[in-house]
Amino acid sequence: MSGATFDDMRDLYQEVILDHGRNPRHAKRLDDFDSTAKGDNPMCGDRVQVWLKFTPAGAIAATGFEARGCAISVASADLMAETVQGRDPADTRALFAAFRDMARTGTCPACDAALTEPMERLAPLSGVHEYPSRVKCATLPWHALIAALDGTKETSSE
Amino acid sequence: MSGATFDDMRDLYQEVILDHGRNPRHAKRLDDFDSTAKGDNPMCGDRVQVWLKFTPAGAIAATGFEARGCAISVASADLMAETVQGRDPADTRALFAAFRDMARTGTCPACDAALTEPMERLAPLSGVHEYPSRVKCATLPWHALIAALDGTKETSSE
Amino acid sequence: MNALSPPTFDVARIRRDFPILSQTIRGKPFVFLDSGASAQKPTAVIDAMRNAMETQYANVHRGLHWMSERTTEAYEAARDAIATLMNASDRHEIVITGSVTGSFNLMAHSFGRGVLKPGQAVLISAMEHHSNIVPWQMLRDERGIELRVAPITDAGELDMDAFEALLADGKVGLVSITHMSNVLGTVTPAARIVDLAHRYGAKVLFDGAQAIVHRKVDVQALGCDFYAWTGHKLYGPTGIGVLWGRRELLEQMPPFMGGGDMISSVSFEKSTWAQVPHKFEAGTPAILEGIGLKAAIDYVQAIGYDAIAAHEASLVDHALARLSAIPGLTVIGRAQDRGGVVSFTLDKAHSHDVATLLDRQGIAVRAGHHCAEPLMRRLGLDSTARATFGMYTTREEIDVLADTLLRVREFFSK
Amino acid sequence: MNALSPPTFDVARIRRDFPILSQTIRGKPFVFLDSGASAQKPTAVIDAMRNAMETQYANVHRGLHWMSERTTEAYEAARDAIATLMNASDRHEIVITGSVTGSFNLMAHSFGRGVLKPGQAVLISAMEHHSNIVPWQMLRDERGIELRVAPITDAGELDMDAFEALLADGKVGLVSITHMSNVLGTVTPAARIVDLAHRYGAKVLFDGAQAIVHRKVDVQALGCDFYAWTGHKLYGPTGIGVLWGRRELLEQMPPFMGGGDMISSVSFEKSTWAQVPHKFEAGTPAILEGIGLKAAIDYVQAIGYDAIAAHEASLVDHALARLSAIPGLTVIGRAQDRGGVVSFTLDKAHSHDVATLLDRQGIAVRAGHHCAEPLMRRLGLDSTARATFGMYTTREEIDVLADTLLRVREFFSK
Ligand SMILES: Cc1ncc(COP(=O)(O)O)c(C=O)c1O
Ligand SMILES: Cc1ncc(COP(=O)(O)O)c(C=O)c1O
Repeated sequence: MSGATFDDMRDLYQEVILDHGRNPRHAKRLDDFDSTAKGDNPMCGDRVQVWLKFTPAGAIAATGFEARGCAISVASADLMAETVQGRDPADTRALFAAFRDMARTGTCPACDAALTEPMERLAPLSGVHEYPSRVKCATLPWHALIAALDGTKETSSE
Repeated sequence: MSGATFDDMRDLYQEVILDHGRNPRHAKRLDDFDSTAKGDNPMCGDRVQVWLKFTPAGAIAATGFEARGCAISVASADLMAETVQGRDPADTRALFAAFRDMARTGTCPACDAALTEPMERLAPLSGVHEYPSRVKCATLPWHALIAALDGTKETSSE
Repeated sequence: MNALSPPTFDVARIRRDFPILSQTIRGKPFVFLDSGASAQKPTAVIDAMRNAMETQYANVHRGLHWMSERTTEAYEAARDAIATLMNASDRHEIVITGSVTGSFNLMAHSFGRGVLKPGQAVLISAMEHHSNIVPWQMLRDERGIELRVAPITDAGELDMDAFEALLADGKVGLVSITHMSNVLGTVTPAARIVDLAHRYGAKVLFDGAQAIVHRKVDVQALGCDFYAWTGHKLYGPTGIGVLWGRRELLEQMPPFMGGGDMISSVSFEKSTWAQVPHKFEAGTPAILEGIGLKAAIDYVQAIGYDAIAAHEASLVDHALARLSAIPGLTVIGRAQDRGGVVSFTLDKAHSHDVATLLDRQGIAVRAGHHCAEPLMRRLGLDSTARATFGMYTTREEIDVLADTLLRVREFFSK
Repeated sequence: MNALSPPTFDVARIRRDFPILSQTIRGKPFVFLDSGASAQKPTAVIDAMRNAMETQYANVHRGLHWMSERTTEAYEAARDAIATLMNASDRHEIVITGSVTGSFNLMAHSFGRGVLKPGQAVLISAMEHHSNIVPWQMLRDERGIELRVAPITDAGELDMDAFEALLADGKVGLVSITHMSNVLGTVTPAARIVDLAHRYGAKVLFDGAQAIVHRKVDVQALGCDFYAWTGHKLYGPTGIGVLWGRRELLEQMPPFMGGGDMISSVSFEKSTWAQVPHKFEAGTPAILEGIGLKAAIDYVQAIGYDAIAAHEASLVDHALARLSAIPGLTVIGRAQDRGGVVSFTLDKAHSHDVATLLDRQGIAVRAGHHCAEPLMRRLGLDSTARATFGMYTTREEIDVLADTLLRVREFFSK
């Protein structure tokens, strides 16, 4: 078993993921928030809660989260929090749709110019499409985020 | 398809079986009886009832039956009624055990001299062993007979 | 060979896909006319199951590793194939069970005990298979839900006036009725049944165990609420059955069996259920059977229901013509709309003797009550002999059956 | 290769009987350490099922023709093989179900609703699989039968004092408990459990899903009342499970599912049930699965439980030694008596990440709650990674696992 074998893993566990997984920047409960929702993946035990603060215009001013789960889900939550900053709900939903496509297929057929920049930030997670059972780890925080936008309190990705 | 093909069937449907199946001699309810029992094969719908009259010494004086079923079960009931005539219960049980062996295997390992004569009468039914699902057709009347000897009212061969 | 079958339907080619058909039985070519009890399996099914066990197998759903993921995909592809086969609008409406009997028991427990209320009634017909009778009897005896039985006509068709009358008081919560009788071959008028039932507020569950083998089942076109069938009669493996139900109804129903895979979370105090259909699928599912059933469905779809139905219709016509010409033979069931099932009795011979004599000539038919005792009683019979046809059945096999039956009758008439 | 295994145990030869093991996964040799979820199938099983479908198949029990009779014999031979395997005194004590989950649900319905009385209790343990929890919860919530949970020690063994205390009031009618934990590997002290339970008037049902894979199960020696297991973990097909029960108890129990084959006679007013075990076997059974399971049992018996148990014991010793030496790795469960299951956590990596990294190297382990959420909670964990061994597992595979885990830890420690 040569050291090289672990380079194979970099398709999924890129440096940025390991880093955000280990040291998430947004992994905190917001004391001052407008909406919050929980997400639960009962199949694997991953759990996440997301808090949102909106600007007066209704865009996302701040995102905080608490996650119990694997490196993929924590990194995904953290990259998500970073990327949705300043976006309005419609944009955020479009971004989620694009992200979900990427997580499932490795590509983003619907990505237009507006999505190029944010999707580049999320691109390190694209490797997850090779591991279908891990796709939900990456999308779970997004489900919670959308639930918070919708005003739904709980969501589950089974 | 030549006429010869039906000679194959003679292994099971010997002339004596066709004859007893068509014109059973003992197919009647006894008006004067000491014991009766019903037998039921729910899997195929065969039904038989047996009536017994005993001698003062306890041997079988007369047997009558009513059967709803196939040629094998009717012929078996009729041959049984003929063969058990005059036998005491212990003999009859021994005969049943030997008959059941023959119906299942085609041979009668336990047949001693005392059983030679009655088993020869029942031998036309030995072909049934080649058709396992039909074995119960042949043994059902015997189950009813033994139940009548035992004083049990109903029996079922499943 | 068969003028009525479409030219593309080549029964000789199909037979080559079923290795078992080239056997000899008791020294005679195997004439298998018992597909209604269980159908034979094409090489495609045999290979799919073998191939899974040889190259791609692990437990499904919870595995994070490659083998588990691939096996999950292969197994879940069965659900998609079933949904497409039945034209379900949503793959989550496909519940995989152990057999159609399992589907009926699920319905009796989950819909019967969870949705129906005491005082309501379940309406079945006089020509049901035991698996669509006994679960409802058990429900009746346990929960005080009435069991009503719609009569049939002497031709073996559902008596539609009586059927409507039994619905009239609005107490019937569920009509559970065969889509095709396994004894009479009768195809029931599904659209009218659904229409009447819905008019009086009842849901409709069809027993499609026989029907789906012989014709295209489109649950959206039928308009019914539930539809159940079993894999082994559709050229698939044993150990797998199907229940399709409308999603909103499935969601109202409590689970039937408890265990792994059907839960969302478990604590000793309280457990919560997974979403449909998993709520109804406790434990390790029939993985290999799902893979086999998918192959069977693909095979049936490749041949096409139109071709299969036309071929079988021509077989039935031929069988009815040939058998009716046999003196002393009575065909049981004379419905207008019928599938590839022909039951009959012979005046001089009990049906068990008939079956054994046929078997001696290599011809497999079934004899007995066909798990439909109440129907037998209605017909005044203890048993019938029954020949049932599959897509691989030939006109020549029916000729062999008819010729042999003539001789059987002769044999018993002497 | 393995000094502790008996010399007759040739793992290389055994591996040749399992074609799937020679696959490569993501370009690496396949190291399958997930047999506890479902085992791979030997050629003997694959061939038995294929052979049945190619040469000898029809529906069973009611057919009067040759194919049906031969298939019935082949299927019923599975019941004999199961009876012999478990040393049951009577083949009628073997009930064939769809899975061990099916067996538990049968017990919860039939024994739980038919024999237990409200006010009585069922006693399980803190280390049960969901399939031995949820059916009892459903029974509790529906019928007011109490559910008691015997705690485990920190080593992962049953707390026998607490177990006895929970029996003491005599209300427990059934102890339903694992014979071997699928998470901790713990083998429970069956003889003492039976002894105590019987002393306080409770019957005992063992969940043998894991145990019977690893050691000889003799129900007469164990003295228990019921024993349940599942075919796919014993190298057999999916879609089939087993419930053994004492005949006099099975006879007291009402049927669970209704349908064909489980009846003695049916009328709309009243049906009567077949004798055991058929009373519990509604509908067309898992025919092909029975034939496959029989082949699996024959295969296991030919290798011999002594040899299998010795081989697996040496694998467990080796695994515990190698894994314990990995810094930051915690083995979960330290029972004295244990089988071929090793769960663990790594300090720097979540078990899902561990499983994915191992998978990338061709190593299949399971990660999650293993359908034992309450046990996870007891252990203060969300999930573990779990390596499980079959008769085909090698010492070298465990070395590959340990070496790779060292690298995984390194990878996540940077
Ligand atoms: C101890 C134990 N009990 C029960 C089960 C459930 O088995 P199945 O899913 O085959 O019903 C399993 C395996 O998943 C198990 O390991
Ligand atoms: C109409 C009908 N319903 C139900 C069944 C029961 O099917 P299974 O035994 O596969 O559960 C059958 C076949 O036996 C059938 O023909």
